[in-house]
Amino acid sequence: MTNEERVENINRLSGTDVRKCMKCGKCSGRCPAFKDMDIKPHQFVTKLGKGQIEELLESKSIWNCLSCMACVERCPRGVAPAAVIEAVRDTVVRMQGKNGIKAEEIPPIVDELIPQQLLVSAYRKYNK
Amino acid sequence: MKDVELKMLERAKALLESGEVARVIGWKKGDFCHDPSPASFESVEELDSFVYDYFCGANLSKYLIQMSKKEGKTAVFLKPCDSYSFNQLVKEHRIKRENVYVIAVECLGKLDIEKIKAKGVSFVTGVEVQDKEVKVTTPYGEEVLSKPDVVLTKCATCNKTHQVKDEEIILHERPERDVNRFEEVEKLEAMTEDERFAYWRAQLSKCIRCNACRNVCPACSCVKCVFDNPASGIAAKANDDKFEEQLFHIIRAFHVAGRCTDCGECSRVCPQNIPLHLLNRKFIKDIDGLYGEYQAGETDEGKTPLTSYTEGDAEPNDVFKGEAK
Amino acid sequence: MQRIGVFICWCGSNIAATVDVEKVAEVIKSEPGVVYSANYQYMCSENGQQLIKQAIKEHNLTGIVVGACSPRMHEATFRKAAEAAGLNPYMVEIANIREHCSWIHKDMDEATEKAVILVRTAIAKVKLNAPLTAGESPVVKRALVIGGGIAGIQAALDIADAGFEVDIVEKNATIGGRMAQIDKTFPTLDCSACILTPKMVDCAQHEKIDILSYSEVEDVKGFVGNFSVTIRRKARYVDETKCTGCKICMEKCPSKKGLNTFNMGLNTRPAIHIPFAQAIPNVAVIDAEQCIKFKTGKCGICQKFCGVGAIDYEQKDSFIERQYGAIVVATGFKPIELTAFNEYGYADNKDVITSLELERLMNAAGPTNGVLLRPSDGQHPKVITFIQCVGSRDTSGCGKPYCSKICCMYTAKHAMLIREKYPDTEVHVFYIDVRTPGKNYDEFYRRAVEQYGVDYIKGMVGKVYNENGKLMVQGSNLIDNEQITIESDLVVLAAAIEPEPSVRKIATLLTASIDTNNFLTESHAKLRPVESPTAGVYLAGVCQGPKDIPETVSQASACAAKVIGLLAKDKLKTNPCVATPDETMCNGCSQCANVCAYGAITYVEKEFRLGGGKTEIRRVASVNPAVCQGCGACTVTCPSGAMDLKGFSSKQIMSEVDAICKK
Amino acid sequence: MQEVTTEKKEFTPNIVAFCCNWCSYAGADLAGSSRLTYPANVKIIRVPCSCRVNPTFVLKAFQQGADGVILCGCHPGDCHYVTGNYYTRRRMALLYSFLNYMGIEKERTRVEWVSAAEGARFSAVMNDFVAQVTALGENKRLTDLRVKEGE
Repeated sequence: MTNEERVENINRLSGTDVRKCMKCGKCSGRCPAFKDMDIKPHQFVTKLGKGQIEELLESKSIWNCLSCMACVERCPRGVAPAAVIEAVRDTVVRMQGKNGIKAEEIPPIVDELIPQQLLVSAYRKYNK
Repeated sequence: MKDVELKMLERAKALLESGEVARVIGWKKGDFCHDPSPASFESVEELDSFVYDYFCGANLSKYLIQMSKKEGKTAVFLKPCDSYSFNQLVKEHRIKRENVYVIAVECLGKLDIEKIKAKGVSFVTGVEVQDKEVKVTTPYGEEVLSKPDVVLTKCATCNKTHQVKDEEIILHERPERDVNRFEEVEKLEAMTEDERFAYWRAQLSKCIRCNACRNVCPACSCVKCVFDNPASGIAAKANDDKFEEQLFHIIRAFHVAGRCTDCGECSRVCPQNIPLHLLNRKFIKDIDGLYGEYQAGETDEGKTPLTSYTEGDAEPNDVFKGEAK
Repeated sequence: MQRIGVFICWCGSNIAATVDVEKVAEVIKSEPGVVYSANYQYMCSENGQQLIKQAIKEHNLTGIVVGACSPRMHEATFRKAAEAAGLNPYMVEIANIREHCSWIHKDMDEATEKAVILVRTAIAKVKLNAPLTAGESPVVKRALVIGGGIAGIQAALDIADAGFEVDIVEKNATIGGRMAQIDKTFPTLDCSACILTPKMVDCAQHEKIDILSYSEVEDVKGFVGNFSVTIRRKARYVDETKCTGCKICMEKCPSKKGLNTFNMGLNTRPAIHIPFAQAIPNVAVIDAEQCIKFKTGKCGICQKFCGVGAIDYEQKDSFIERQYGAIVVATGFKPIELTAFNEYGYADNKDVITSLELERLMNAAGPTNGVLLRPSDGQHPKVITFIQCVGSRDTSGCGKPYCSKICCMYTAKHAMLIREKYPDTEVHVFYIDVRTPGKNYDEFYRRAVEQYGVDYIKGMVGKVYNENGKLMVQGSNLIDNEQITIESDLVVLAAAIEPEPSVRKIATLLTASIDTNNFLTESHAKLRPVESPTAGVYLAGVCQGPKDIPETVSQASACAAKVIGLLAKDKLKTNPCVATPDETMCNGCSQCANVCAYGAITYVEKEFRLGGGKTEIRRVASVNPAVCQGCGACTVTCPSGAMDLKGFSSKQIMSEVDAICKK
Repeated sequence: MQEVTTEKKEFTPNIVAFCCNWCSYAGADLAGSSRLTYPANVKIIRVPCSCRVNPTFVLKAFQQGADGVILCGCHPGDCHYVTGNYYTRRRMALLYSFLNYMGIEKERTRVEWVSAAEGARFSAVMNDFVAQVTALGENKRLTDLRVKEGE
């Protein structure tokens, strides 16, 4: 996969349009894991926009993001930084030839209010 | 029915003799027992040819547009279904109500000679109706037919009641009926688009543009019809093109939407037996469903569904939603 | 024989870049009836119009088609040009080959082909056009201003100064609006009340202005030059003609716990009250929901003490109907509700306030007499944090997608005033962008930073929470790429503004168009910014879009100029495109009158010849052309097709359909 | 070049759009001045109000070979003529339902409310409608109802 293809793939996986970002920083203003992140949530959005994904793929942040969705909840423009982080994380996992999730491991009864993405990313992270 | 006819004749005579009315609109005998036609009687003598029997299906209300303009009062015999057309015409200021004397007469459903003939019974010389049986006399003997099989299509689903009467002549009680007049419309709605198209294409291709449906319709009473008016852009030229019948019937049905009382005369007079009432009934059914039950001609005042609205009316794009398909 | 001329405009490159204008003009030459076809760079220019006029004269044209921009733009221009050349102005049709063609299509062949069809369509129509003459309708020399804020006040004063009668309808008990609540104004920092209240007094004293306070527009009928408006005068339970504004009732009223809405609910007021000291009219009003007399039937203390007998518990809403030639809408704004923004803790913390609340807290006539004390404990706040863009520029659905425009400037003003008055206070401002386009605006903002040392932080707040009585403001600092938490005593939210909700009803009554954010739409974004598309209706202030005081005042004066221009005329030309019945075909069925929103259709008995010396009398429709607005509802309702619309006749529209569908 | 010719032969529907002068026509103007594209086969006829559109105009368009007819007006409640579009709404709801009852594909007809401020919506609506009619193919039913020879 070329770099461009990867950028496109991350954009597609995240389902978010990074051009909608107005660079207000509210995502990073709220992020509870901010201190443990080498690349901050708002930077994920701007760097993806610029196609600078190498740094993102190597960042520690993808493993430190709690997928708490606070940034998604707060964003005034409907951009989803957590979805970008998850997309990068997924890309890394797949590059390692793995795909952390096993469907049967998802508990049969989950709270409907928990975002699907949280469950999925949790599996991705803890099966690393 | 004979007793009703006698009473009607008696009243017609009295009204003409006293000079209370200048004319009486009713039916007169035809060449056969099954072809009476609407007529105006201006003297007691003329009443010799008066008739009221099971073949008097014609709706007399439309004649009043012209008759009510004449000098003197006009008496008219109206069957239940005719009274709705009458009201609708009064509402549209087409009939001068004060010039008309309405006598409501009973109707237990009229017979369709075409349907009798279709049963293989020809040369009918007389009929007698007893409940659900029709005894038909012919030179070859008597035949007994089931009444529901041979009534006019418009009578098969009729449960109308008299809406206008200055007096009434009713001797027999009408049995209560529970009918769904939209059954056939529903059948068509349940078809696919392709099936419906095929159905109507087959039906309307029979149309010969004789204009009988238009001419008999009490709602189609314009001083000048759009189809006769070159300025309308849709004036009909003879054998114009292949689209014509369809255009004609769509526009005609739309023009009477909200005003059609479902009197069924269009289908009764169609020489090609096109079920034209099913076009009008689709509008009636949609109006009932979308804007609440409405019966044109129930009163002689107020707005029609197409000249009124509510702020929360259904959206045109949504009328297809919820349709099972 | 028809002699049609066709004129294709390049509109510089606006049309010519995507439509081969020369080809269009060439192809059209061979259309039946076309005797002249030309193309030119700018048809609307002096030279272009000259070209049209010349061609009309030289070629004896009976009708012309101009292929150019939208008819909403220049139809009037070309009609005038035609008229000047002796052609009836209604023998002109426009083919919209710019907005509906060149601007939306990229492929030249495709756009050119479409342009040809659009021009052909216009030719098909113009061939069926008939010369029309505009009628006249009188102008009522009186204007209505809806809303008594600074926009309404300014418009009313300007119109009245020109010598025309003006009524101001204000839904509150006093005029003054939002500006009356504001402490100081940017960028000059003069006292808001000092510049507003004299204008309020001018209104009250002006012999041409009638202030109808505590009133609402109930119904509007009619049209430009002759609106008939029903106004509800709400019961204030105080006789306006008797009350002297002595305030003894306020002193004696036992029910003093009503929220003082003028002070944004930061303190209380009696049930009977005058909203603020400089209120116009200076007349009390009773809040019936709060009043003991209305709740229990007992009390009546205010009535006992009123020296002039002004209290009238029996007063009912009354209605008056007045005629106006023009209407100015100046309904203003309100800050949005903050219920969707839990993260800022507005609902849970008394010390998280909106900017408008801060205005009252800093105002000498406010609940704290101008001393900045925080609402929770009356202490002087030492650390104040401002958060901008609260609900503005928000496309997530919680707030408003637009920029509220005034917040950057008033936040700078607040920060500056606080630092000026209380130099020991630390002031932080979280911002996304600082927007200061305006004369002396950026200088003003920079003063806040450079002279007053306000700490501007590029970033946004993610959460405000209470920890041991302190407001913890957690946000990002994007310049330093860090997350910070500021321990604050007071948090001020620059809440987005939205049009006053009552504008919706008014827009409906006036049939004025309104956008998805409830701002009224102007007729043209650049060239007709104060006119509503509905003739005779003008827009002033925030009801049209966010704006500050100087802009509002300019727009109000612009409105006034438009209104004066209208009222100065004795007669208006009416639209000649009205409905007319063909009496020979009319059934007199009344269906058309049932759908006419203007009551323009009546019926008359007419005699018609039947031939053979006979006649008959028929009931036929008759349209009053001065009242008919030309919508065409009647034409479709008419079963016989007797009713038709001039300028948009059935035949014309059908021929357009034909031209478009012709393969 | 070969490819281009085949592309040209692809079905492009002819769409007639009736737009009221005050809202939808202005909305179309705004779509234009915002350079929001929609296919060139949409052609607009200006009417004062959506309530001026007679069902016969719609039928005429189909008769003359239009593949789709769309009617645009002010949003209900915002009609420049106060009540015009309320009548339009009823008329067209009944007409379109009726045409469908006759077997005419319901996708060929549409009513949309587009305000003067909704240029983007105008463009989106037109793109969507064109796609819908393109998927449907040529209008054959309203131009020919009779059983034709050879069938």
